[in-house]
Amino acid sequence: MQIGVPREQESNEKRVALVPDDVKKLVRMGAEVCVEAEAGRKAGFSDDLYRGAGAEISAERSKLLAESDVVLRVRKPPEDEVGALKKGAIHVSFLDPFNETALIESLRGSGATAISMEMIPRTTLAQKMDALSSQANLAGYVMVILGCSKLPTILPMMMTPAGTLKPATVFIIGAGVAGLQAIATARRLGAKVVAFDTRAVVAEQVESLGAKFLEIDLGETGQTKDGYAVELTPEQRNKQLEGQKKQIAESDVVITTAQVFGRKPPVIVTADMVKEMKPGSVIVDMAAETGGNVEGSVPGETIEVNGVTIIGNGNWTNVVARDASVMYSANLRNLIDEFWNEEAKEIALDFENEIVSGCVITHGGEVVNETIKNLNK
Amino acid sequence: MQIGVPREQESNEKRVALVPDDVKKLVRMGAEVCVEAEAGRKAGFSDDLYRGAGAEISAERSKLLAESDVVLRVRKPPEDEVGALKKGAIHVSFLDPFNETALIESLRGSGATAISMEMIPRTTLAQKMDALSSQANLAGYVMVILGCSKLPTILPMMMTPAGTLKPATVFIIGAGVAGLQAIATARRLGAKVVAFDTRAVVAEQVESLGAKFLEIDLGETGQTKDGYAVELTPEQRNKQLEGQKKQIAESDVVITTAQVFGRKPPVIVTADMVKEMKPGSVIVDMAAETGGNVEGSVPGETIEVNGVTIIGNGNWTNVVARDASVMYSANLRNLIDEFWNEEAKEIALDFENEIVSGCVITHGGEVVNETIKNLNK
Amino acid sequence: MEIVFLAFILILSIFLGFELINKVPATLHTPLMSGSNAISGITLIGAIVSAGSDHELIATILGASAVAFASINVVGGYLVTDRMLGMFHKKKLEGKK
Amino acid sequence: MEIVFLAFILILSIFLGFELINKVPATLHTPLMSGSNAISGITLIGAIVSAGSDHELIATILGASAVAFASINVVGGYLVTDRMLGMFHKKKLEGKK
Amino acid sequence: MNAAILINLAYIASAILFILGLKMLSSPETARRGNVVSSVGMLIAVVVTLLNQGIVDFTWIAVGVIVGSLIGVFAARTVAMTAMPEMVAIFNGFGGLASLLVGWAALYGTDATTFLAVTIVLSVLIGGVTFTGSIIAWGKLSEKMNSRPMLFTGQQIFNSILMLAIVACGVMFAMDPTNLMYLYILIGLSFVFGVMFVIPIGGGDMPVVISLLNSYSGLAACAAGFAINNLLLIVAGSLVGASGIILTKIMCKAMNRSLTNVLFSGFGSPKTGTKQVEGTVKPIVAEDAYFILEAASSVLVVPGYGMAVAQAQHVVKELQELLEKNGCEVVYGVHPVAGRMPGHMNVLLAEADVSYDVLQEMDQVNPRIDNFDVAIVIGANDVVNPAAREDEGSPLYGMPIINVDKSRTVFVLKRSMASGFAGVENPLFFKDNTRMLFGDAKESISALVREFG
Amino acid sequence: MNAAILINLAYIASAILFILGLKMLSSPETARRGNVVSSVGMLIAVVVTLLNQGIVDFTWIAVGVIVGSLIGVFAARTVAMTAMPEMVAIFNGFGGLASLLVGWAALYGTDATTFLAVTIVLSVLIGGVTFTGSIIAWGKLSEKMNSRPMLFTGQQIFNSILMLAIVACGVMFAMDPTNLMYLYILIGLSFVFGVMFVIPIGGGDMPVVISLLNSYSGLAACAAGFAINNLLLIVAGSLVGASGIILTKIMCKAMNRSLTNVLFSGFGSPKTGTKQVEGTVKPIVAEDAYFILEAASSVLVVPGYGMAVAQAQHVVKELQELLEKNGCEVVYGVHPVAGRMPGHMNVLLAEADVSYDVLQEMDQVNPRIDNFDVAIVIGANDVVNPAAREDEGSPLYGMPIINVDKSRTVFVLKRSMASGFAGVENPLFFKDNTRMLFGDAKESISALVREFG
Ligand SMILES: NC(=O)c1ccc[n+]([C@@H]2O[C@H](COP(=O)([O-])OP(=O)(O)OC[C@H]3O[C@@H](n4cnc5c(N)ncnc54)[C@H](OP(=O)(O)O)[C@@H]3O)[C@@H](O)[C@H]2O)c1
Ligand SMILES: NC(=O)c1ccc[n+]([C@@H]2O[C@H](COP(=O)([O-])OP(=O)(O)OC[C@H]3O[C@@H](n4cnc5c(N)ncnc54)[C@H](OP(=O)(O)O)[C@@H]3O)[C@@H](O)[C@H]2O)c1
Ligand SMILES: NC(=O)c1ccc[n+]([C@@H]2O[C@H](COP(=O)([O-])OP(=O)(O)OC[C@H]3O[C@@H](n4cnc5c(N)ncnc54)[C@H](O)[C@@H]3O)[C@@H](O)[C@H]2O)c1
Ligand SMILES: NC(=O)c1ccc[n+]([C@@H]2O[C@H](COP(=O)([O-])OP(=O)(O)OC[C@H]3O[C@@H](n4cnc5c(N)ncnc54)[C@H](O)[C@@H]3O)[C@@H](O)[C@H]2O)c1
Repeated sequence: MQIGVPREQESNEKRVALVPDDVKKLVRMGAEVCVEAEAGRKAGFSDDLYRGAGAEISAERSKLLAESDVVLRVRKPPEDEVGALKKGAIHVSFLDPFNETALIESLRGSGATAISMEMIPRTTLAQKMDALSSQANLAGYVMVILGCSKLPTILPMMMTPAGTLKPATVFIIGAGVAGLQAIATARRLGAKVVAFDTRAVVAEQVESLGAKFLEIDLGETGQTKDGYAVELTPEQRNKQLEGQKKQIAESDVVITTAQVFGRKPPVIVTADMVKEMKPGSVIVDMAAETGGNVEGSVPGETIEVNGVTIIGNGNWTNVVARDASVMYSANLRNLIDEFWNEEAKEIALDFENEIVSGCVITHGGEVVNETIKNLNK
Repeated sequence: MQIGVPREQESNEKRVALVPDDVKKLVRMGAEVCVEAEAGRKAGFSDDLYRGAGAEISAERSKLLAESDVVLRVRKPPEDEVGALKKGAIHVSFLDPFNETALIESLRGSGATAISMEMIPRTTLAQKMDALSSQANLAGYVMVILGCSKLPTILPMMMTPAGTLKPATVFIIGAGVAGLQAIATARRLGAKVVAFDTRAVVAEQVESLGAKFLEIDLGETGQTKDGYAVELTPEQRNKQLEGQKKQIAESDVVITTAQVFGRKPPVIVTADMVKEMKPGSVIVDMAAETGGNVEGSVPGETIEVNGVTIIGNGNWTNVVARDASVMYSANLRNLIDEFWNEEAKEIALDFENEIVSGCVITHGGEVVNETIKNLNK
Repeated sequence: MEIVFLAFILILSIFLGFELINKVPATLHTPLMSGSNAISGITLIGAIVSAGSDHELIATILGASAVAFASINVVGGYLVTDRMLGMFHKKKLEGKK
Repeated sequence: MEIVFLAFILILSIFLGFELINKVPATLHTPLMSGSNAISGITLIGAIVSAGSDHELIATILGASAVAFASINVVGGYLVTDRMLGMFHKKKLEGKK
Repeated sequence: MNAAILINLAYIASAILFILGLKMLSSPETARRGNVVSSVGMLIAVVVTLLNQGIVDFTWIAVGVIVGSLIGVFAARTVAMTAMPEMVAIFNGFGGLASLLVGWAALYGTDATTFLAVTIVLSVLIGGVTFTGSIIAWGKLSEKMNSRPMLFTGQQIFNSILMLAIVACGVMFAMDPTNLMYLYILIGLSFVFGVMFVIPIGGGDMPVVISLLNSYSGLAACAAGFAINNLLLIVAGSLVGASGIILTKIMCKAMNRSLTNVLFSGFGSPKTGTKQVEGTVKPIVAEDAYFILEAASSVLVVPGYGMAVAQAQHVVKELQELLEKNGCEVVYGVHPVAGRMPGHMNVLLAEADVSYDVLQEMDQVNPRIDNFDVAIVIGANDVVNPAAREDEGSPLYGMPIINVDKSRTVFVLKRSMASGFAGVENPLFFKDNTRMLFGDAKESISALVREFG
Repeated sequence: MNAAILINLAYIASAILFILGLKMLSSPETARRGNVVSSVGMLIAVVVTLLNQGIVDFTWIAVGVIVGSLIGVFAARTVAMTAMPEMVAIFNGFGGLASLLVGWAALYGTDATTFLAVTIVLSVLIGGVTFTGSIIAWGKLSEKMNSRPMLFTGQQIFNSILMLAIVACGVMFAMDPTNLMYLYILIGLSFVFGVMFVIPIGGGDMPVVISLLNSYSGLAACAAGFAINNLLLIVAGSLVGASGIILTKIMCKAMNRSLTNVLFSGFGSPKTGTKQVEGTVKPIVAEDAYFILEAASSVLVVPGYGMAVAQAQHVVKELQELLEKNGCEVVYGVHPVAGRMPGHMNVLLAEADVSYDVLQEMDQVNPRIDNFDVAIVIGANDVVNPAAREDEGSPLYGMPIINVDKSRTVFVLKRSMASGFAGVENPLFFKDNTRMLFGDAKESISALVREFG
């Protein structure tokens, strides 16, 4: 069975779907791995490393796509490459299935088995395949590093002969995986960290990292069985905005990571609030590229508004492309490993399995995923 | 007595010599403070803030220079402005007196009392005025933040469902004030930190921050009474290079802060060593602008050599311009405070005082500083 | 032989006394002092015997006053100790989260 | 009355015994056991009296064998304990930095 | 009378020395001196005893002392370091035997009152049990005998009859102390009883048994003291008796066993082989946990989300250092999903400055897990849930876990029996080798730290 | 005789209850129950004593008990919470007086042997001292008297003569117990001695004195026990005597004083007013330091470079938490130049997760420095060097320092007397209120932490 790894096409994508270490493991399991030339260069993995790990290097992208039984990528496939897939191939990547209706449709049409890495269920068992977590985790780290490289002050407190520098206050909105890692990183650097999330269970987690949880009484807020947040009512949203106002004005760095699974991220920092902030403050909007948590943030750019820097770069994990690739690749390898048939040396998806039924979107010309099916209705 | 604060002229200089808080204190002591318009803008201090603190804002630079009894700056004065000083004025700034022979000469000629902030003695008593320390300290922090924003991996160790990410190794050469703060910051972020310095006393200090000291037997190395390093013999230098080789090759980030007071910084990372480093590694050369500790570093720029990023930006403290200004300003205020004559409400320098004799370079048309005088012979 | 017995008993009691008190928190210093002070009122039983026996009158008088004084010590001592500890107890309970 | 004295002494000794041993590190378990075992050989002095007194022969024989056995216990016990502790001491010294 | 008083005053001095000696013996710095102090006490006692006016003939004494001392010196000098515990056992047995003989000999020379007879019965009985019990213990330890628990059918009935017989003989003798018949039978029965007492106990538990027998031999000496009316015997004997019991308790704790369990577990045990059934939850307090940790030579720490909630990382580090100073190896086993975000444990442990060298991944610790004396699970739950390995129905089934249940002893530090993130019951808590240290993890560990005094 | 034995067996029971009661009294959880246990012991003792066959007339007993109890109940019930210590003092005095009376009464009824006479002398003497001593202590505490140390010229000579006289009277009476004259004089002298003993001691030290007198009253009861041949008095009295001494020692430690210093410091003190001279270095061990910290209600921690070298930040945090749990306020005073780089202390304290709220700058702590019970200087030296304030010749002169020398007690934790970065001798180490806790800072603090058991 051949596993193919095409080079990512987006110019700002440095990651690669499979790293040499995992190539080695897959080859040992009995797979053939074919990697497009230069696929790993930007992440710091040369073709030689892949060759050394037992992969074949192919310069012909279309051949690679046409011959592989399994195709592994980071980003969703360009629509024009869907047709190039081998019949019945398994295609694994991020897909954004809630929004990419057209893409899903063409994948369905092509007869490929499309696995969406976003849709891996959030169970303890599936955690090793959960790429959303692994990438969000790194993003949390990166956002803090970028944020504090733009700040005109330092994060930690310092009592020095030339006076005492107060610790910077970092306010993190949304304490999911990315938010928690951001909390941890900012705390490591000595900042005073305050965090908020709509899910009440998170308060304990925030405190378990030594940070303070901002209490805002929103009334009943929900959480899906996968641990995702439920969208707020307009009333609750107003309460939240009101409750955060003061904290945002007092903060030196605000990092927003709020997401509602399957929907556009909520706007939680308004232009008014930005205006209230001290000049020199920094806002990092994790969601800038998918709609933005911050009013006025520009996708892909770092801008200044009234002296406040708003970082909307997106693409966070590409800053630490090597580690991000290592983790994504491990997620994919764990996925393959989990469903590997040792006899046949191939992937055998068991559609009874909760993980499979969760993450496979199309199969055999049908949209098989319940959530996505219902979405289209 | 009027204290004047002209706006810094260099385009990449964001700091300001006096911040509003200290203006307030000086005014309370009985001084008049005059600040050039926009002087603090880049550091985040508006003219209004200065006004509120009791300063006069002046748009006419030449008038300000001509009327002030004391002029405070960050950078050395442009030679053409030396003549504009009031007769007998005290001029306080960094001066780089070891290299700026011409500037010193014109300062001497102008009859001004020129104080060089580099020359504040390193005694416990004078520490509050020691701007070299206060700025180096911030530079140490900044270098780590910049270094790790360029690194394709994260600094801390992470044991995650998608595998274990090893901690990055940070090697810090030169553990003076900047080096120690760099150690502390890198350690905070969870890196494995190794440090080296030619002064043996430093080993304990490195370990007091929880980092490892690289033992290289250089034989006898010295230290001046101010705690500065003495230049190595060529033989010792070779030993050092030899001893660091392996550590540099193994490190993900190398930060060099080695200085020898009054001389060109030693080259301690050679082009060969750079070649041995893993692609993706990062080197931060603190001294790039004054000669460089790293062979191939370009002053003021971040370049890539064989996949290794070499950061030679310089101007480190400008990244955290606000805090840097606050500290520099506190140093200056402490200096003024120390020699303030409460009756006359003016500065009264006592040339018997060790601090004064250390930091005053020219006075009454003479070069009075012993070190600098001897230099010229 | 009796003296030997007595000596043994004395020595053993003293050692036991030394061993019994180990590390007492500051808040307990006064109650412990007061409580053991009450125990030292044990002299009461000696006083009772003196006061009740048919020796000279003076012995009886001495005994009777001894009984009175010792009773003050014993009764007052135990009660005061209990009051102190009651107070302490309440404070402790409040102090606990 | 003697029984009273004896009872007091017994009770006090037992309490004292309980109080004496507090928290013993694992390495000391065996030496402490061995050392207190040697003390229990105190029965030797009873044996000496039996062996030396002029009662029936059988008493003397019993006494003499008791002396022998008790001596083994006492002499052997103290020596073995000392050896163990010596060892331990050395190890500790090495262990310390 | 004057001499008698003098002797007794000297006895007081030796009693004091014994007390001091015992106290010093229980602390590492003073132990060796303590032994010397107590031996000086013994010397004084022996020497002044020779002044006893009842003593008319020193020959036998000399013979006994010389023979005994020679044997003692020889044995103590030549015994291999490793054979010391059994040597102590046999010494102890001789002590018991001596008390038996002294008690017996007390019969001659005075009129036997009931009181005397009772004391004689006690010293003979305890002495006899100590003697043969110690011999068996010695045999098991030195592997002259099979060290496994020895059981036979009817054992319990036999023992009951034996005890009845002993009581009967004792009573008969006490009522008629002139009838030596009962005494002889009693001696025989006590020997048998000593044997029966020790054979059902396994070799590994022998140290505890020896300690207990040591306590008995003290009591035997005490009884003999009553018999011959010697105060020092009473005092020293009961000191040893009482302190021996405490020591036995401490040793039991260090083995994570109760004394009853040690003494009688042999009886009820032929149940091995049946399938693991749900056990019971066994809580433990910090003090007892300390005794086990203090005796451990390798410890695995498995942190989980609860450590983070309790912010216990700093005290954990402190505990690590104390254990290491105590000569114990400490390793952290970090499960990849422990905590609530990737790398959660790393953040905390780095904050507490735990060296990266002692952090190990699941795959590194699992292969050697059965070599850890103790696994301390600090607020982890799902990541150590053996249901993931054993129970196909469990939602966790198939997830690799850290198999702490396979280490010798497991401490689980959590506040309640509540389940973890996955909401799954944890059979680990019910395993035989698991002890639950309930309470906030930070409090629990601080308490442990403070036990290391 | 049978009754006597029964009574004595009951006495044994009450002795056991006293022992248990005392043990329970020394731990917070059990203290209250302990007091009840010991009072039950007392009740048993009193009740069985009434069975004594020597007792022929209960009237006087009843009168005494009723009068005494009423007074006791009344006093104990009405006393203000704040006046309890002096109440204890006065109770204690009555106990001593009772022992004196019992001893005296023992003279009648039997033939006075020398032994009896000696015991009478002791009980009268100790009882008398306890009595008047306690009265004075009560007077000082309740401020019925001037609470300052009272001194007069010739005091020491007077006391010496007094003691000689007491010894002489005692000897005379022991030689001729029929001559009551000497007894009366002795009683008078012991009263005087009690007064002389306490007046030179200041009111602040009274608790220690009361504790000591309490121990004495135990000894008086013990002596009375010898006099009237009552075992329970001997046992209970000596228990109280011994445990009282330990308690006194503990209380002295908590005040950072030695007992001698408490008792006799009044004598040598009129030196106040002369200029501060170099004192001596006073080392302290962790155990003693614990007693002081345990009793402190506000503590200032001043970290320096040595804390960094020792990497003691984590244990410092742990100590902070223990102190706080003990109801003590803890503040960190961070000097701007402490350590070897700007913000050195911040890095470490943040690592140990010390909250920013408890970090204070030099200028914040100095104004309130004399309100700190204890300042713990952890490996700092130059930044707390009072020479910077006092000694114009010092290279540090003029640098603002943290004035720890002005707090009540200072602990300096360092390894030696070595100087710091500036190479300057530190007079702080020689100040009266300074104690040096030598050793690696981490070890020292760990030891302190472990003392909090
Ligand atoms: N690593 C990740 O990225 C991530 C993200 C999200 C979810 N998860 C999930 O989280 C779980 C992690 O496993 P885990 O073993 O670390 O945690 P866990 O299974 O959630 O168990 C934590 C245990 O700690 C105890 N605890 C809580 N507070 C405590 C305190 N103050 N003192 C003592 N004990 C305390 C709780 O029991 P008591 O209440 O009885 O004290 C609880 O059973 C896995 O199921 C994983 O899938 C992981
Ligand atoms: N803050 C800065 O930026 C900076 C930079 C450079 C220099 N300095 C200078 O450094 C000094 C700082 O003052 P400081 O009070 O913090 O330090 P210090 O005056 O240097 O005193 C440190 C003390 O810590 C003790 N020590 C060292 N290791 C120890 C250990 N393991 N355990 C216990 N004690 C230990 C040493 O005494 P023993 O040897 O007896 O243990 C020493 O006296 C000032 O003079 C300052 O000017 C500061
Ligand atoms: N079972 C597992 O092993 C596992 C694995 C990974 C994550 N999880 C859990 O899943 C949960 C979600 O993780 P995620 O990071 O992917 O979530 P996410 O990226 O969907 O959202 C990020 C965070 O934003 C929050 N949020 C939404 N609306 C908000 C608003 N208006 N204001 C503030 N915050 C808002 C959400 O509550 C969430 O915490 C986490 O709690 C995590 O613990 C579980
Ligand atoms: N007394 C005070 O209060 C005070 C104040 C500030 C600094 N100091 C001391 O002064 C000393 C110097 O501080 P600095 O940071 O300004 O020094 P610096 O900037 O002159 O030099 C930086 C470091 O580079 C090191 N170095 C020189 N040549 C080297 C080589 N070939 N290889 C490796 N390292 C080399 C030096 O030893 C020094 O530690 C420090 O030890 C500091 O503690 C004292």
